[in-house]
Amino acid sequence: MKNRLSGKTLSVSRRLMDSQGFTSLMVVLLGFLVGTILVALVGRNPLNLYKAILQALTGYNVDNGRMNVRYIGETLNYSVPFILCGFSLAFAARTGLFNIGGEGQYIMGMTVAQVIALLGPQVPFLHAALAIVCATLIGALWGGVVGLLKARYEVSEVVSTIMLNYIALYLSRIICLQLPGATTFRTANFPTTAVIDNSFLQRLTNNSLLNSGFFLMIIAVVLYWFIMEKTSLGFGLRATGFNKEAARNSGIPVVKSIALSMAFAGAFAGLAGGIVALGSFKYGRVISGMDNYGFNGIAVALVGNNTAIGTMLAGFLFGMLKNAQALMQGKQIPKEITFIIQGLIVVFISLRSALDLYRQWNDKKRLQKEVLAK
Amino acid sequence: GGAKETPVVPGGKPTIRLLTDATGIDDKSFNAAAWRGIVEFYGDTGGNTSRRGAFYDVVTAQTQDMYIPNLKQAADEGYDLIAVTGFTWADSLNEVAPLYPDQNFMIVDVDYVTQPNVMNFVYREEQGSYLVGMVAALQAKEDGIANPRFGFIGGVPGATITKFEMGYIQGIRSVFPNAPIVDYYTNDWGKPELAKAQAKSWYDTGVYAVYSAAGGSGNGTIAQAKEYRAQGRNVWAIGVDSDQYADGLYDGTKSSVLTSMIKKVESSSLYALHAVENGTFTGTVVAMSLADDGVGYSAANPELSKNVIAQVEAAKADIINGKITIYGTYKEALANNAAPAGLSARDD
Amino acid sequence: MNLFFNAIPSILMIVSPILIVAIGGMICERSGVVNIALEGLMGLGACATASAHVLMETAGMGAPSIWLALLIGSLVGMLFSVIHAFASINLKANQTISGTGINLLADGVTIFAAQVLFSADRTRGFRMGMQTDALGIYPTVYIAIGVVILSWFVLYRLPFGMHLRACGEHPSAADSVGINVKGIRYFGVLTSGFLAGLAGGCIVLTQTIQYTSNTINGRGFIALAAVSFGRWRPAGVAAAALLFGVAQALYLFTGGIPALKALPSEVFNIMPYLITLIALVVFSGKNYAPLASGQPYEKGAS
Amino acid sequence: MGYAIEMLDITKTFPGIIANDNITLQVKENEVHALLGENGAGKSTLMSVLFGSYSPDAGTIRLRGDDVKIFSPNVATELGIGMVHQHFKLVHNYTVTENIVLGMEPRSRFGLLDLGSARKRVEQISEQYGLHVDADALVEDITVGQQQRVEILKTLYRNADIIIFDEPTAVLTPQEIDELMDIIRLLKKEGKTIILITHKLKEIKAVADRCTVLRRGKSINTVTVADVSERQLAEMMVGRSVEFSIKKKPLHAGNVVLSIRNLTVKDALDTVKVNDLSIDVHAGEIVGIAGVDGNGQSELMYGLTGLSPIASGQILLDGKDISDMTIRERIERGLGHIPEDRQKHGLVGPFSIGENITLKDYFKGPFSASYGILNHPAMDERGVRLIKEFDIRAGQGTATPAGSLSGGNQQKVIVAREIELSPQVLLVAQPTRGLDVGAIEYIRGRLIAERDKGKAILLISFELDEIMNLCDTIATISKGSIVGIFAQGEVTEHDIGLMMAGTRKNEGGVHTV
Ligand SMILES: Nc1ncnc2c1ncn2[C@@H]1O[C@H](COP(=O)(O)OP(=O)(O)OP(=O)(O)O)[C@@H](O)[C@H]1O
Ligand SMILES: Nc1ncnc2c1ncn2[C@@H]1O[C@H](COP(=O)(O)OP(=O)(O)OP(=O)(O)O)[C@@H](O)[C@H]1O
Ligand SMILES: [Mg+2]
Ligand SMILES: [Mg+2]
Repeated sequence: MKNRLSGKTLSVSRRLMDSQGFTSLMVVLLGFLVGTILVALVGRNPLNLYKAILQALTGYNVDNGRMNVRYIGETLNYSVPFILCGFSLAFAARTGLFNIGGEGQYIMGMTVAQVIALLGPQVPFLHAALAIVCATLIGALWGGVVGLLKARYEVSEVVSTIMLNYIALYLSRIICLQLPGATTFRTANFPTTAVIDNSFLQRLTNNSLLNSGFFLMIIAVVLYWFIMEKTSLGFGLRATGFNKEAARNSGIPVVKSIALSMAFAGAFAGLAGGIVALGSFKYGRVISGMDNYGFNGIAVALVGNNTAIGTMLAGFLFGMLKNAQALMQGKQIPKEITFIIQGLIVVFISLRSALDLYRQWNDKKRLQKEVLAK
Repeated sequence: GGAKETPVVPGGKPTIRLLTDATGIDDKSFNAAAWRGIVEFYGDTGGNTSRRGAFYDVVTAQTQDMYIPNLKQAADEGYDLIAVTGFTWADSLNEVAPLYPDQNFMIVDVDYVTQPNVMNFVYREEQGSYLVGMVAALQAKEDGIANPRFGFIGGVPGATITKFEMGYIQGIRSVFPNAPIVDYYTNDWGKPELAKAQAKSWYDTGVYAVYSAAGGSGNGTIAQAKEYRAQGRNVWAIGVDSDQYADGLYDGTKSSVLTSMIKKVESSSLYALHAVENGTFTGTVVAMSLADDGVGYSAANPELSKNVIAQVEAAKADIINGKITIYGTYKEALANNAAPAGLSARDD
Repeated sequence: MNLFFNAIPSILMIVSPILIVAIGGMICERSGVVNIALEGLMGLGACATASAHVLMETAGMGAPSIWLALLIGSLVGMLFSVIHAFASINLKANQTISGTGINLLADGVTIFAAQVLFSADRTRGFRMGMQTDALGIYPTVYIAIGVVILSWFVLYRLPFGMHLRACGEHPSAADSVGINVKGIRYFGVLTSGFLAGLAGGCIVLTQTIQYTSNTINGRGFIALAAVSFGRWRPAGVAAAALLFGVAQALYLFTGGIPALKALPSEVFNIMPYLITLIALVVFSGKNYAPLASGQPYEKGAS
Repeated sequence: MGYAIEMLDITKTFPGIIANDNITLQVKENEVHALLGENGAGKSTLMSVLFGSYSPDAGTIRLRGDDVKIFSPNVATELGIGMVHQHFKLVHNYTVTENIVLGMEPRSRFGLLDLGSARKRVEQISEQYGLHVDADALVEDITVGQQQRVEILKTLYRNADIIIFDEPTAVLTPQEIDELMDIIRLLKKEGKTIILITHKLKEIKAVADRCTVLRRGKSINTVTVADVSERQLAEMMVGRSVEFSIKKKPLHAGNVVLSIRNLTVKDALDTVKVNDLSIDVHAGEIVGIAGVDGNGQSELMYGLTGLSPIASGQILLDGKDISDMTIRERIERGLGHIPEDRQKHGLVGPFSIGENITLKDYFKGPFSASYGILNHPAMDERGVRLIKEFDIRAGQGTATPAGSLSGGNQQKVIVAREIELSPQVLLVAQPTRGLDVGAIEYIRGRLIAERDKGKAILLISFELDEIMNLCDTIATISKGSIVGIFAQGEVTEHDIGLMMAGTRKNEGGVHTV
């Protein structure tokens, strides 16, 4: 934001208004407010909504006063793919690309992780690591292709990612149906060397599904922040995102940047696919529909404003809502409420720009007063 | 184990939670049927679910990675019975059930969750499908069609759907031993437009009835049959899972759904709930067949001739008393020359 | 070949709604606003159409019910597009944000509405949707053709169309000659909302018997692709949608070929997407997108 | 004769800035009234108020004695006020006719577009005022000068009798400027009232009757042009005395550093834009390329920098052929570039000054340690140093986003970056376009300093003044080829103008088969 009132002390309210984090928070609260009203309108008790959310966040069950940390574990576990798929959109967005292809990249990551899990060398640790690495790489490839098509042939990434999502879905079926023990909905069980469950985390969270993928996600968050803000690579990518022509003129290899950025984006989503495949399941899935983590990643990144921390927090929010959704239904709150809240939050994100407009208008008024007072 | 936290059982009835996959309880298929059984058990109706929340409720899992957490959550919350539907739940249940040995579970469509606290229900869909195949064939004969063709549309191929297809074919062939049969899989439970286009193309080339076991995609078949029947063409759709007569209504009591293969998943929930109530719940496999009234066909369509119904009822008796053998896999059916080669059915 | 000709009505049935919504998306982008909410708006329109039709049909309204329901669906699509218009035109927000928001919102709102109206996760099935004419063609096909021709006529034969295109290319030029850029962009967005609702209605009324959460199934996104592939021109968009439809129905007229039967059946599911992608690469080159599309218009001098 | 327009006590503020501070401007009927002022003096703002694009915070406007409220450009148009904007408001893929009639299209009986009669009307007006343009050409295919005619035709089509020109000559060639002056005179003869915004004193002397000088948002004076000298005008404008001629040491040319041999460059549509062009630039020499816009200057730059691929030929830098190298490799070898379009090619708007200044070497040296980790303090250090050295005016110091700087300061950032890299060869395009006197002086001075340090400079400019003053060697370009090379002082501005004019008949390069 351009702040042309330098030197003047800014009021607290003004400073809050300037902070993206604060506006995001307000937007989230606003989304919940409308959701609450909606719940009340259909004659359900909104308190149950918040009981569910509290339990998803803290594991505390208000109704019987019991604590079960497993719910925290599940919330965190659901957050992992949301956050990583959020980074998939965010990374591309920072280079000026709109990646709707998170879903396809996620599916390919999942698929390849399953392939390696079932066919790879059964060496402890290495097996799972190989599967995860390959999942990340195929995601990178699936995204990188989009970048190449965009950079070389000016094929809109919006269009090509949409196509590649569906191609990934059916390709995944074709591939997984060839895997050992494949029936039409699952493969054989993974060897234990391939799964990434983590007994430490399980113990910590009372046997939730939380697995080593959580650590990978944390590493990814740091990596995302580090690459974007602290490396020359990120510098070049951001420059390309803001002004492709100027970046090119300055010697930044734009074609490479775009392909690379989509590859990184895809890598995050591919990693998500790999983590879900090996962390939440003990067998390969032959999918007949999408998990939608990739699509929801779009909303996650938008709420998180494409920053590392913002996207991570937004991912936690979505993970929490997903966990709360199941708890809510047990309390007779319709599950659609969480979709509506999520949708509203994203719609309300637009209010950020309303705040900008308000700020400008406010400055203008003040200045006019100053000028006319002279 | 057995985190029975709310043993409040007002009125002495057992409590139950139904867990479903993403399609929820309005899938017109096993989820809907399981739910119907539950609602019925408490004396509620579809329109009035006043005891929901107190005795029974449902949680829908948006994605498959929610299965295990949802099972554990239900166990935490303490229900007398936890019900899941469909083979996609089997692995998760197999993992969770031993963690809660005092918790009763039931699963539909699976016979291999062999835990002492899990009741498995399997349905002999091929038997019901045999009957609807027969209905279609007999009705064609009744209508004086010399060499009728029949179609089958599946969703995503697999062993379960193959049972439907094989039973159907054998039912048809019991009437017309050489009847040409075509099949098509949409590979997607939600693409009615593909089913509709395929059904239209078949009806145009002389197919008399199309049986679809394709979830939401099957709606396309019914829609096409409605249009053609409204235009006066003699073609039929065949419903699946529940009686889809009402879905096929296009004019007064005229429905384009000739009959439906009915799979009474409600009897599973009723059976299991009664077992819990009477203290007879055990980890077993309960087979639901024609004999148990677990599967069947619908005779709701008034255009169905009495004569046809009579013959089908006779066949039903023969199936129950074992005079008619029906092969449930494509492999067996092929081996016994009960199905034509070149179909898209899969046995795994 | 015969099989192909027999499949034409089905292909047209599949193509028509995609074409209608794609033309909406095209007009919207031509006015300078990208609308990725098409998918959600279609869902809202489809849900509204199905609900209205069921209710009116039950109430005993005859044939007009279909048309009235279609209108209601279109209006609902238009109504929700106001959110997108307001956010991207008045608030100058990032247009992908409000679009994504509407897509998410539509998932919840449609099912929620069905819950309220029918106590179920889907609308009740209606008795009779649209019916074909003597040629086996649905009215939606004629609607789609009408929409294409009308869009061409408005864009290229009316002064208004010239204004609209100018707003997508160079809004400040349009503004400087007294064209109401905001107004025109509102028109663009609302038209796309209307057409998306209409297309959603066309889908339920011709392809199935009720609205479910799966009814739209990505077709709004396919339409976005068709706009780009069709180079933002009515005829091009029509060709793109047609290509996609033919590829979708490929199985119907090639499925009988034994060599193809040996392939995994998923290959046929992949075809429409793969063919579209390849076509995009083959016909790539200059970027035909309206220059100012996707950018908020800031009024200002200089 | 009365006043056509009176703007009385106009005040207009923008966040943080009083763009117009109590300005009064009175324009007589049928005069050419110049509005003179440095960049940011408030000229455009004042005219935007007159044209209804902005509403003033205070003040009144009178049209021929009557108070008017001009709250939108539509009202201005209805009142007979037309404006030729500084940045043309033309839709690039519309034809000339379509652009002219846009918003006021002739309609046939059924309300349909009637482009046929639109075209006739356009041709009739262009005939009347001698403004010849191809009515059917797409605007993106015609030269900048022609585009300006389209803008003028737009106002005439709308029957404007008061026409505002906002810096109309900034983008024109000398010949085009002369033609524009003729057009303005003709318009005056036809009874129009003209307001002409410009920085260029010569033009004011050439056509204006009176002149109002603005400085920092205030009106300084209104004078009759015939009564004042250029120097007096300039001093009124900047508020101090100014130096006109450039001081330069004699040429000490060294070896050939940049040698362009038979270079051919095609554009995206495969049209030859640079045709078999050859020229050498020596160390310590400024070579200027004069020519009419659209004769391949931009493409020559693109080809040299690597922004466009070349079709054939060689580019030798210090004897080494760089024509197959990437942009970055060329930069590494010592090729600097001050681009023509500073917003598009020069700067990353949201990046800070510090980041923009290291845009070409951020991945090296002190800015990126090993493993590619950025060293922000080093960037800031350089930023602070260059801000001081180049007198860049920025509110938040090195952290200021480049996009929020004024045009002149943006250009200084670019110049600072390029000079800091100390390239052997500096490619410079339109370095002072749109800048004010102070900034122009500064930037020209820096270029000469580089030359004196022994750098080779290739300069492209549409301003003959600049070429004549700065360059040691002057080449004229036409249809993508060099048509003459002279040493400074060998030729007059007039000669070069003629040489360029000689190529005017069929512009736009040569089409291949
Ligand atoms: N839209 C705007 N928002 C904020 N400030 C503005 C805006 N337009 C102009 N200004 C400010 O008003 C001042 C006057 O600008 P204006 O464009 O009128 O100057 P000018 O004399 O036309 O300059 P130039 O010679 O560069 O065209 C500028 O310095 C600028 O800071
Ligand atoms: N639309 C706008 N919104 C906000 N600020 C603006 C706008 N347009 C211009 N400005 C501000 O006005 C200032 C001057 O801009 P402008 O381009 O007119 O420079 P200038 O006064 O002509 O300077 P120079 O002489 O260096 O060219 C800049 O600081 C810029 O931030
Ligand atoms: Mg300026
Ligand atoms: Mg100006």
